[in-house]
Amino acid sequence: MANELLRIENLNAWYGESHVLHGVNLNVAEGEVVSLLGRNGAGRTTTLRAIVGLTGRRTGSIRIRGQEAIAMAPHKIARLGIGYCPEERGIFASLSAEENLMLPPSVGSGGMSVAEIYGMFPNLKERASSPGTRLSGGEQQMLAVARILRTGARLLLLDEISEGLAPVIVQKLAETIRTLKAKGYTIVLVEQNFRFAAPLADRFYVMEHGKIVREFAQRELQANTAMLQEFLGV
Amino acid sequence: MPGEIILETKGLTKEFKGFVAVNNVDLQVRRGDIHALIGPNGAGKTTFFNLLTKFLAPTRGTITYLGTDITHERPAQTARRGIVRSFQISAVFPHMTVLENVRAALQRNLGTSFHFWKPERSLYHLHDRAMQLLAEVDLQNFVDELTVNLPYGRKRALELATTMALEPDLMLLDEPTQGMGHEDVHRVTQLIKKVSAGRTILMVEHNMNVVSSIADRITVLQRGAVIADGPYAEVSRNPQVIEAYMGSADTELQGAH
Amino acid sequence: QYSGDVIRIGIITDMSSVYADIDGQGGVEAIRMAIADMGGAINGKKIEVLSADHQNKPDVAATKAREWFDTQGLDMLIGGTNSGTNLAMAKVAAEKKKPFIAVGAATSALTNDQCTPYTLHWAYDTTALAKGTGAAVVKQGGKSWFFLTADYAFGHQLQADTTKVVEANGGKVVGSVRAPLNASDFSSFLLQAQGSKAQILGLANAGGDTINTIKAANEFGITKTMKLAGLLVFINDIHSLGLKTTQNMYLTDSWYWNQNQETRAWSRKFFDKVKRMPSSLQAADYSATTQYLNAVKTAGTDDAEKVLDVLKKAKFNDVFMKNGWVRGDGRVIHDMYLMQVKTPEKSTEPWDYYNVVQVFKGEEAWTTKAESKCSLWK
Amino acid sequence: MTEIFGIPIQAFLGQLMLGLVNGAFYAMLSLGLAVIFGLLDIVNFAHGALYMVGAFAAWIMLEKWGINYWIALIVAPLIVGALGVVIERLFLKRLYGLDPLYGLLLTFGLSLILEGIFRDQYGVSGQSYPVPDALAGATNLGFMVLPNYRAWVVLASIVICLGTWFLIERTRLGAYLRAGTENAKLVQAFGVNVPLMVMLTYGAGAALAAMAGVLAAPVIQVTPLMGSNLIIVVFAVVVIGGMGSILGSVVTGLGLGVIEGFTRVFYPEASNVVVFVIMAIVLMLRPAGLFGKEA
Amino acid sequence: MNTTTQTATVAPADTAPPSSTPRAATGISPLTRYAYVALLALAIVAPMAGLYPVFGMKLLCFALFACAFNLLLGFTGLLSFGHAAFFGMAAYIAGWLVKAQGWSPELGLLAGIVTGAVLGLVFGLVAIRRQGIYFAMITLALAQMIFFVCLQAPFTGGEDGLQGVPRGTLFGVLPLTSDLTLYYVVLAIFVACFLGIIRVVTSPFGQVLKMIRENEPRAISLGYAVDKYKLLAFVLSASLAGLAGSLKTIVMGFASLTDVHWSMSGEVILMSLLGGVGTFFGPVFGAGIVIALQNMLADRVGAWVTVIIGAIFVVCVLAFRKGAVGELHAWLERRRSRG
Ligand SMILES: Nc1ncnc2c1ncn2[C@@H]1O[C@H](COP(=O)(O)OP(=O)(O)OP(=O)(O)O)[C@@H](O)[C@H]1O
Ligand SMILES: Nc1ncnc2c1ncn2[C@@H]1O[C@H](COP(=O)(O)OP(=O)(O)OP(=O)(O)O)[C@@H](O)[C@H]1O
Ligand SMILES: [Mg+2]
Ligand SMILES: [Mg+2]
Repeated sequence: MANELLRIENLNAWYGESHVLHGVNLNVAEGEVVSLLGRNGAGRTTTLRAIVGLTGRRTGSIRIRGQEAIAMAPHKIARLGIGYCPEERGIFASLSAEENLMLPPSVGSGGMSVAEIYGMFPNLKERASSPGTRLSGGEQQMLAVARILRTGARLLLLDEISEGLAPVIVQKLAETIRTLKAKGYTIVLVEQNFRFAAPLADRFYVMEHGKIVREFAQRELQANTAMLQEFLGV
Repeated sequence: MPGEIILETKGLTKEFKGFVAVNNVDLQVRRGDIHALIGPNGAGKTTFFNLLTKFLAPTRGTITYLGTDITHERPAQTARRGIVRSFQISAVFPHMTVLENVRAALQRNLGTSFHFWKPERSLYHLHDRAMQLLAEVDLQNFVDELTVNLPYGRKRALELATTMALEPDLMLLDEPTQGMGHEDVHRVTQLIKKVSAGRTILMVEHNMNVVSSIADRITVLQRGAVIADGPYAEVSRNPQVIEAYMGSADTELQGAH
Repeated sequence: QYSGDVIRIGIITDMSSVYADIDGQGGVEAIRMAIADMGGAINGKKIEVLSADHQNKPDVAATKAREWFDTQGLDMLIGGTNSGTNLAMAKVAAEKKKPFIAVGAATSALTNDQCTPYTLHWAYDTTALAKGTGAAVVKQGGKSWFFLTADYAFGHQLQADTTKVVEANGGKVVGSVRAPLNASDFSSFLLQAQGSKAQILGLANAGGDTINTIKAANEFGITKTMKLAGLLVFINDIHSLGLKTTQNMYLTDSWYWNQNQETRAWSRKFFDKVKRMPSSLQAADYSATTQYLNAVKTAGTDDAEKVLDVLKKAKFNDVFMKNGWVRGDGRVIHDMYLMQVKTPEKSTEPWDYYNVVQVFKGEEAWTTKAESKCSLWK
Repeated sequence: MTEIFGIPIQAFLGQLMLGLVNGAFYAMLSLGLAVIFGLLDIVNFAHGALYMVGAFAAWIMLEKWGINYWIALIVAPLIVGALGVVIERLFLKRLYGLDPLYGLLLTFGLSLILEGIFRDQYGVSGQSYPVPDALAGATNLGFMVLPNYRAWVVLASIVICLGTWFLIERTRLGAYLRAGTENAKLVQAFGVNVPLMVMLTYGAGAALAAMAGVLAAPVIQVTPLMGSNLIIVVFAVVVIGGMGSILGSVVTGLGLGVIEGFTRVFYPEASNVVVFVIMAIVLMLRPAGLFGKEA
Repeated sequence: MNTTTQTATVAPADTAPPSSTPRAATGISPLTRYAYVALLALAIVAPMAGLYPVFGMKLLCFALFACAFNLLLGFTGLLSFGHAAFFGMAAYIAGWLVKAQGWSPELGLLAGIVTGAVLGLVFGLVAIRRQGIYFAMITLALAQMIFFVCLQAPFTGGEDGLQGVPRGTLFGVLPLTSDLTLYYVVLAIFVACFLGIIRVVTSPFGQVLKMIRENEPRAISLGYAVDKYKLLAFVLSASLAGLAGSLKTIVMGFASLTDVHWSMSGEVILMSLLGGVGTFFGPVFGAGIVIALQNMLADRVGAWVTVIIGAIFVVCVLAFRKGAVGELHAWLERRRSRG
């Protein structure tokens, strides 16, 4: 196996009093695309948020390129080369679309150029000077993804990025992920839209009640349909 | 009577600082239909909804509901006419129980909502109806649960029950299955089908499985303007729609999800 | 003979807010000095003092007063600064039939339409201030006046009283402007005053407003063309403004520490304790306590009616006043003084601020019987 | 003589000038409030107290150590800024994510504490701060004699306001600030050191208030109550302006200063309430304020 | 007035664990009801047992004021920083009518209520369209305007205050000169208002207020004209504040600028916060503490009184946001859910 980029061991996380993650274990190798599957509320979003330090209390171990990040402040974690695209998109109303795009500081070299991004999402170019939250739902989703492609982060945590997008854009996103993978990016994909994630991911984890309950590789996909039926109703 | 035009817009237009988000839209919704509104991102679907529910004022054009011009009414007025909208994000009263959430909607038609001297007891007779509505969406076991504690899909179901409590003639649903797991998508789709009996539904939805399985009629918006309108089978073969919305890969409006 | 076997004096004043400097803790200290000078006891009965901060809230003052009378066996109450609190306390004292000595209140209502048989008004009031400054300044040559008036009852009253006196003495009021309370910037009003070309700028305001007006008047060079006459200015105000800004200003007060040997001696004792020279009110606190205790001694009891009887017949001679006496309406009659603020060069030591320009003898300073609405004095 | 609205043009221009001076203070204070509100979502009730502390700091420096005005103009804001940093670390930090009303209440409490301490130490009749020699005297502008110091106040405040505006609206740091206002956590997850930024912003807001305090010291008496008298008017300014934009608070501040100035001439009795009356009218017509974004 | 909604007994396995947020109380539990009866009994015998009646009355007036304020903050979610205006203006109007116009005390109180209501309506119309801190700042500014009006208007007596208001004879039969008689009258008014507030909160109208507090856009989309509901809540709260103010005038015999000053608005916030915002009894408790504290501090600490009040504010906000009664509720809740 290639270099291990992310290793999570026995991760527990809380929102206030409520205990959401109960000992998550997972690892991601450099250049891999990994998808987290699960029902609503299984804890996939929380796992991503815990990695970047956005939950309340968390315990266990999160190693990024071998470096322990469990006690780090979020901004330090990001600077290890992580790009996070949140489920709720997190577009800023007081910034224009373009300012939103330019907001995250670079955390690594080799990020996409603005021209490339606009090539990929022409809507954004057209609405560049519009206030961020005046964009349509889908446009905001594009912006949220585009924003972290610019920063040069090599580990991307993408939460429900195909949500609310027209089929034509969803296709385009899938292509983008393939391109990124080809360029050697590492991606953790959280998707409700199984048909979107299925062909893209090298490996899958299935979550239930804040724990990883299954793990399998792309080639085992066929063999696991029954199980997925049970867990996800797919 | 079914088939009658319940809602009609004529030349409806919304401009934002020179940017035309909704462009001269003529739309007719027939009583009893499930009418889907689709279109690429930024086509103006949400904006159009906002115009119908008065969260935005149109730049031009008129909205007629059952023959009455409602273009310049206030949001609450429109709601009282029976045009009720569910939100793209889940909208519930988190620290009220499931029952209280539905009762909140039932209470409105009682006309005692300004009666600050009446005891809460005067609302208890609404509980039967509330239970009935909750049963319709399979929430009868959660009646006394605080709403925050419900899982996402159930919250959407509750929202639907609450919306139905308002006895809407016309329900506006903005991406009702967004963010749901497959199970929930299926359940909510069936739910919509179920509650559509005797009502009219206008919905925005990107999930073509949902649209294809329940929509009677589809309108496609692009750049604020209507590019196609008609029954599913017809619209799904329209090359302009395929080009604008579907992308070239599939030749039919296949499920995006 | 003595209720509760002690003689209990209370003072309720502002200890934490706008008027804390001119009375406050210093006032309490002055009362303690008076008790100490009495030997701490009369006929073997201990003298005690209670003090409270009314925070300029009449309801706090009234509740406290009531509680002291009802539960602490208070024999006499001294009211510190702030007219509102004093009027409220006067009502309580009258209801409880105990002597109340208003020291720091400016309102002449205490001995006018709201007089009671139990209220004595000790140091000064608005009428005296108006009469003093108004008459004297005209006599000094300040014939034409412009008023800068605080826009509430106190200011209006002060302006009206002063106007009467100015006109009666042959002066003339050429204009006035009403400035709202706490209007931190007065330059605009001063510009209007300057436009009037009057000789005297009468300041019918108090506290922070007066101070800020004087400051701005200096800055805009108005003091070059007009003389200021402060109608209610205390030595602490002058102290904080400094002589450079206040020089040559006229003001009226009931007392000044640097008047003679006796006042100086007492004031230095006070200074040792408080690190500030006494204001006229603090001296009046001392005086009121002393005279009350003298009366208790004479009467041989702390019974309110008997002590008041003695007080109302007595002549007061102490560091604060000479030959003072209580008039039928409760007004304590004594001399008042018109002062002019020294120039910095003339001042020889810290707190050496005034020249006494004129003395108003006894009755001439106060309300006349004709003007009075007090039913007790008819 | 030419007249405008029945008053001589000289007097008119004179009053306009004075209005601008007061407006300059409103502008500087509402600016600091807007910056703090923007990033921390806290209505800083302690702003008036910090302004007062700034003025006192200058006075104490002069009185105790003979430090002159120009140095105080730099040092006092630094000291108060540091105090702001301490306040943020000790108290405000614990309120993030809660209802913004708690921030209002906490800073209200803080302002009572600060005011009380200064009352106890320095009494209430206040202290006098002399006009610095370089700015002493007055210039005859023809229509009025304008004290040089007041002209300086207007100039200084305009420079400060424009500088702040530029920093926030036109720089990258400003973009972080604005984004942090909406979702600090997310901005931090992008790699920006938000806690530091928030702390420094409160410090900077406090420093702005203190600078206004130093500028005010020679004009009005330095008293513990000088801030609380002003802060409510500044709140009204902020409501009228709408906190929508930095520039909005500056323009509103100056404008209201002028309007208030003219009220003092035409109808002085109302000059204390005119700002509130304007506020009521503006809110009836535009609930979000003049520059506020419609919610 | 029992509540319908007991804590969930059926929590199906697939739901999340109950959240830590306590339920907003919609009604009165039996335990609480016994506590209220006991407290009332205590209040009835207190003057016999040495409570100083004037202090007791003052406390009740402020408790009523705090309850009125809390009706708005605790049960509608609107922080008014201008309640002193209703309290103070009503105190003046009632005082003036009773003193100068010779009105009877009950008419004076009625006038106080009307004053509060009218002012509340005016404030409400201006402020209600803004939320949160804007609302707070607007009410503060409007109240400041009322302060200046009271300062300058001739009938208020400016800085001297409106003094010497007679207590009069209630309904022409019951002379109020005795402290003890008046105490029981005040107590009766207070109890009536307290029960009234509970009724308002649990009424159909109260339910709508709760919806607004929970999720305002949702309430709008259900067809409630929320501004009107908020306005009514504001007017109710202002009327009660007016009643408290005029009652205070009758009790103390005067009205003064303190009553309309913004620090009074701050005080009433402190009372609610200290006792527990959104609880019925909290404001009463908080008023008791603040009034007692003011009374005690008055003799002892001088300038430090503001510092102490400020420190209490800070500590409350940092450590006891739920207030004393709120913390008690939370503690009971925790015990119940554990037991
Ligand atoms: N901010 C929060 N506070 C408290 N509980 C939360 C919070 N966010 C999520 N939860 C709870 O944590 C659990 C896991 O949520 P999470 O968002 O990680 O699920 P998910 O697998 O991403 O599902 P979804 O498809 O809904 O996004 C859920 O039970 C949810 O109710
Ligand atoms: N308030 C506004 N100000 C400026 N532009 C706006 C505003 N609201 C919407 N727009 C623009 O109008 C267009 C239509 O937006 P709308 O939200 O209606 O799209 P939509 O069809 O709902 O898209 P999606 O499927 O992505 O949700 C978009 O380009 C958006 O940027
Ligand atoms: Mg998720
Ligand atoms: Mg949309």
